Amino acid sequence: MRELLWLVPTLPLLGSAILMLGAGRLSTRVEAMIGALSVGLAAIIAFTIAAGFLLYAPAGTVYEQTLWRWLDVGGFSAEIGLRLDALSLVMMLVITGVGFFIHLFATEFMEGEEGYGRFFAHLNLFVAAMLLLVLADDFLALYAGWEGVGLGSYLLIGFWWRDPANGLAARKAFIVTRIGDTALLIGLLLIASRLGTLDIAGAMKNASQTWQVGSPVATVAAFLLLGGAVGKSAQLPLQTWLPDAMAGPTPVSALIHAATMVTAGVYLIARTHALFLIAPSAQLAVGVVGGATLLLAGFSALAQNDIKRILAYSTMSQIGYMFLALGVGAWSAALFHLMTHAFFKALLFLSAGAITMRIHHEQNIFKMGGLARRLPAAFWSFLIGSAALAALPLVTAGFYSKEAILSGAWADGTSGRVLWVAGIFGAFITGLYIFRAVFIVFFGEEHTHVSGTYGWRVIVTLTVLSVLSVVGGLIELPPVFGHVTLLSNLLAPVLPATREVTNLTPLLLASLVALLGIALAAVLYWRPTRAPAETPLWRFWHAAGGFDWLYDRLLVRPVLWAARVGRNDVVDRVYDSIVWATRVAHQEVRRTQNGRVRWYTAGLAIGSICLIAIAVLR
Amino acid sequence: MATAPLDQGLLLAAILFALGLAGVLVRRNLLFMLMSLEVMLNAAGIAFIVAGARWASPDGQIMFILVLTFAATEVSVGLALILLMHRRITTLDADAGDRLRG
Amino acid sequence: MNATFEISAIVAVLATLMMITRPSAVHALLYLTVSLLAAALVFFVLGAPFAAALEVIIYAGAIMVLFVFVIMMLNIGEAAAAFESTMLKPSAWIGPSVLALLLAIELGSLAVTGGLARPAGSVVGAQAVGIALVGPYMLAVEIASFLLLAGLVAAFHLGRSVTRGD
Amino acid sequence: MSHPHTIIGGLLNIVLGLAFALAMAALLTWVERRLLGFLQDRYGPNRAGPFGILQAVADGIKLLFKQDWIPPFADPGVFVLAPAISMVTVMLALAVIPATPVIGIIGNLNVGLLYFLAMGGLGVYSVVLAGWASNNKFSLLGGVRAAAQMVSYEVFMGLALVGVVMLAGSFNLTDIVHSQRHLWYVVPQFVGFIIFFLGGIAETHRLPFDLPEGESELGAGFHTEYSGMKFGMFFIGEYIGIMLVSAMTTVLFLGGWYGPILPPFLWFGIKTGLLIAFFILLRAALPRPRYDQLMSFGWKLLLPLTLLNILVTGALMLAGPAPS
Repeated sequence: MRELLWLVPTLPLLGSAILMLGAGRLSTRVEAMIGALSVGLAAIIAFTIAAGFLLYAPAGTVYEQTLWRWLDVGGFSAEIGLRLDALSLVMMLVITGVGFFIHLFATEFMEGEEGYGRFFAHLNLFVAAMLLLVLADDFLALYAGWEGVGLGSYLLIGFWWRDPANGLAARKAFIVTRIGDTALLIGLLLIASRLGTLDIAGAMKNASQTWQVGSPVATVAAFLLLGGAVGKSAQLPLQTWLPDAMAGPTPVSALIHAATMVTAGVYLIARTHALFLIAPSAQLAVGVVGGATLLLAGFSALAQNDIKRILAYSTMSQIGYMFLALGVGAWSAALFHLMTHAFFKALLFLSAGAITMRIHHEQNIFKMGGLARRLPAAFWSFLIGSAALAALPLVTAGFYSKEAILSGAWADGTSGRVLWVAGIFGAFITGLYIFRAVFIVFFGEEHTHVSGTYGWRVIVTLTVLSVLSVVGGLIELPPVFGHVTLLSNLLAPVLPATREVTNLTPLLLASLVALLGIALAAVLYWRPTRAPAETPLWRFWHAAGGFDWLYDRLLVRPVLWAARVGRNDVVDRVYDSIVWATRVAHQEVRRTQNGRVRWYTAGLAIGSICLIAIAVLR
Repeated sequence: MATAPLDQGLLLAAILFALGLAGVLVRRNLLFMLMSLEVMLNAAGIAFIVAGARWASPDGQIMFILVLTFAATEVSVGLALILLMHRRITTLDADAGDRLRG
Repeated sequence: MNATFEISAIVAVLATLMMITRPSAVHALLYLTVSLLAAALVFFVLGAPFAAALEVIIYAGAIMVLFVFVIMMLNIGEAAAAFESTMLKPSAWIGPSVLALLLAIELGSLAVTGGLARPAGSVVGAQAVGIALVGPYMLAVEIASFLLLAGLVAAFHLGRSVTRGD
Repeated sequence: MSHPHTIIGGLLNIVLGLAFALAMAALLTWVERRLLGFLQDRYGPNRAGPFGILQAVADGIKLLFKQDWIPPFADPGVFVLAPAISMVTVMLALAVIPATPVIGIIGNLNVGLLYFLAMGGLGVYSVVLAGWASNNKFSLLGGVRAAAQMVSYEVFMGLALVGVVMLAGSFNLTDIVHSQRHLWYVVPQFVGFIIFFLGGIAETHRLPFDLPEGESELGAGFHTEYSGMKFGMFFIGEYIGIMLVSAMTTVLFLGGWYGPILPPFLWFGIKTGLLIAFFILLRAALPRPRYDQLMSFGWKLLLPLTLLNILVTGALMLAGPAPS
């Protein structure tokens, strides 16, 4: 069964190819079938492989499949291969599983849209690239998948290309992540040139043998990788593209935020954790970035009126938690949160999508109101997702994963305590902003008209994801609740163990702040009236700390100014004169092209006479 | 058979080649140019035969046969082109076909 | 045998000289044929009877007839010859003659100083040529056949479009 | 470099051979007319000498004494050259025919067969140049037809001989005859025999393949403008050509001089004579095809057949022991 691993990324790619080639020739039904089933089949294969993997773990708990040799030059050889270990297994399951349900949802959500087939073609491409990224056994293929993800996100964010704003958003996502990609590429090249291999496992082994802890090269390499991760995962300072990425259709947002793209950075750091372990400063930076981002994004989410932007900032914030976990060495906790986050964030986005598709794509929460009675299915699923996001104690998956992160931070010395404080505060804000949205959207007066009904595909998707959001956390329980460590055990061969925390204080505090946040939201927004006043503080957080403004002043405008000034500089004269000389020479040489065969023959003859003369006289 | 005059053979090839070249350069009629080209090809063939005779190997004659096939192809295509040109611009003057001048 | 060779060589050179100076296409062609026949004799003397026979059969007997055929189809008569002789002004000869002379001197000096002189004289018969042709030169034969096929197709196509243009 | 005796002997050989050939050609003109007479149920020439046998002499004398005239619009040099080529090429080709192991001019030439084909190829010039030099549209049409017809049929003729060469393993005509000691090649190479003979008819532009002349459509074709002995040379060239093709067929397919009881020379003469008679019979019996029929017959039937013949011959030679 493992031999079929190559099919997992290939099937969505194939689906994408068929959809692209068949554009305009296939019926909508067939397009939907191909789009959803290619990922569905990949998911089935992935789960079968996973079952086999868990029951009969391969030797070294790693399964490697070499597909073909890519290049073999002077002792350097790069093979395209797939590598399945616990880490990529978890990622693969999340991507294919959650990805399939998002596809299923999208087949209904996108009905009647122009470019239905194109949408699924790009969606499949996106999933295929992400699968390649997580299954790659060397940096080359990983980078290929990494760029493929960037391409897929660009295509999907700009899907409604008739509105220029969407195209701009797509470009922004592409260019901003490109900065991170460049850093990643440099980092990978540095690793490849210093360690002499592109194989990830080999490179990590070499790294810990070659480099001392805190060695400058390792630190630089780790920081470069962090740059790449920060770009893809929308962390400080490259976070600005994510809110704009909401321009894409809602299933795209769900896919980007839950299963693919933003988790790539987390995966990358987890995959190269050996490098970060010998570069403690870089690891600390990971944690600091995560902590700062989660606070910034949390405050920003409080000041949003668009339901999708609230969710976007919440993603940023939750990825910040994962980074924080990576920074404090709670590796499996980061993966745990990644998984549960995939469930409840997909659920939140899809139920938000389910709401908007019934109210004419209205996304402003202040124009909704009172939808709990009208849309019970969307309400319950959104509520479950919100509860999971806010880490409602005991009953939600998000609680257990977030608790694992916070206790990991608690246990990690002084810097960990500082980050723990940030995390606790973030948890409070999380409860506040998400339940602000819940109360405003679902209670109070109705401001909008509801139309249409849901098909089975929406209901099934929401139900499955709701269940997962509740029970998904039960695979890993803290010591006080029975100490279940299924995920940690699975990940043990791949990731270093997390420190055990038996102290109850962090757990109780985390539960308390989450409840406090929800309670405060209930107090403030139980009876929502109107949109908040635009105080300067509100504007500051609405613009997510003004990073867009800052970057515009700091980078975009100077570059534009330099380009304008440099249009007519001295250097151009040089090139102009080259052009002029070429033109003159062309005029002269062109006389020889007189179209007369005898002339050309004479030229040939003179040339050969000269050449033979050299041979004769020498 | 007596000694084969190899030097003179090559000399003959050189002279014929030069004469063919002169013919190509002087004549403006495509037909004559093609004939002069044949002279040059034949000169090359003679050189091959001489070389084959020098080492008493069949390779020279084989190269000559290949030259012959090439000449046959060249002439058939060339003559077809000449016919076409005669139909289109009613002259065989090579310099009249200079509409592709730069 | 040297006498045969020398006579043939002189005939070849003179006939070629006549060929490039004739205004009439058919006359030039006849001189060219004579030159080829003389070359065939040279081949025979050099111990290449098979090549000599091919020179006559294919070069003189087929390729040159093709020329005659085209000349007859184009019906190049007296007028064309008269026009041709106006183009053959003495001044037109200067440049090409110099070039050709230079080339002849160069090639000739290479030929003479090349030190080829060696008493050869064994005849390489048709059988030897044939065995070499379909043995080590098989690929060359195949490529030559491709060339001929291409030539056939090209000539046919060009000829067709002529008739369609009528 | 050779013994004077052999030089003189060689010259004598050449002169005698050519004289014999010319005499036979002259005789053939009479034979043809008499035979045609028989076949068409009329007399033919029967006045001069016994059975009119001196008619050939009378015709020759008449041709020799006619005015030597060149049309003013013709190209004089080429006009004179053309009939000379006609005669010279066939007579040169005759040189390689081995009538018996000892009779023949240079019967042992090692590329004799190729030499024969080469001379046949050059023979094309006579007809084509005559047609061009006459500067007359009938002649020109005849010349164009001749060029296409003879060049095409030369191909099939040459290819038809490949089977014989493969079986004999030599281009030497004497060797080829020797290798037919037990079995004439007409048996294993029947297809080659037929095609060679057809090609021979086309090469000598005899009826029914006399389209270059085609007197009912082109006047007299390429020799419309010819008269006197220049015409006579075409005439003689054509008859020697008939003899040549017949002799060649005998050598290549009918076992040359081999035969029981009678001396070799006679056997050769009998076989050749019968073939010549067959040539004449064809003239009396068959209509002339249209020009396009002639060409498509050649390229669409004879060419594939010859190639198939070569293929089958080669395959059989590879399969079984070569019948040497």
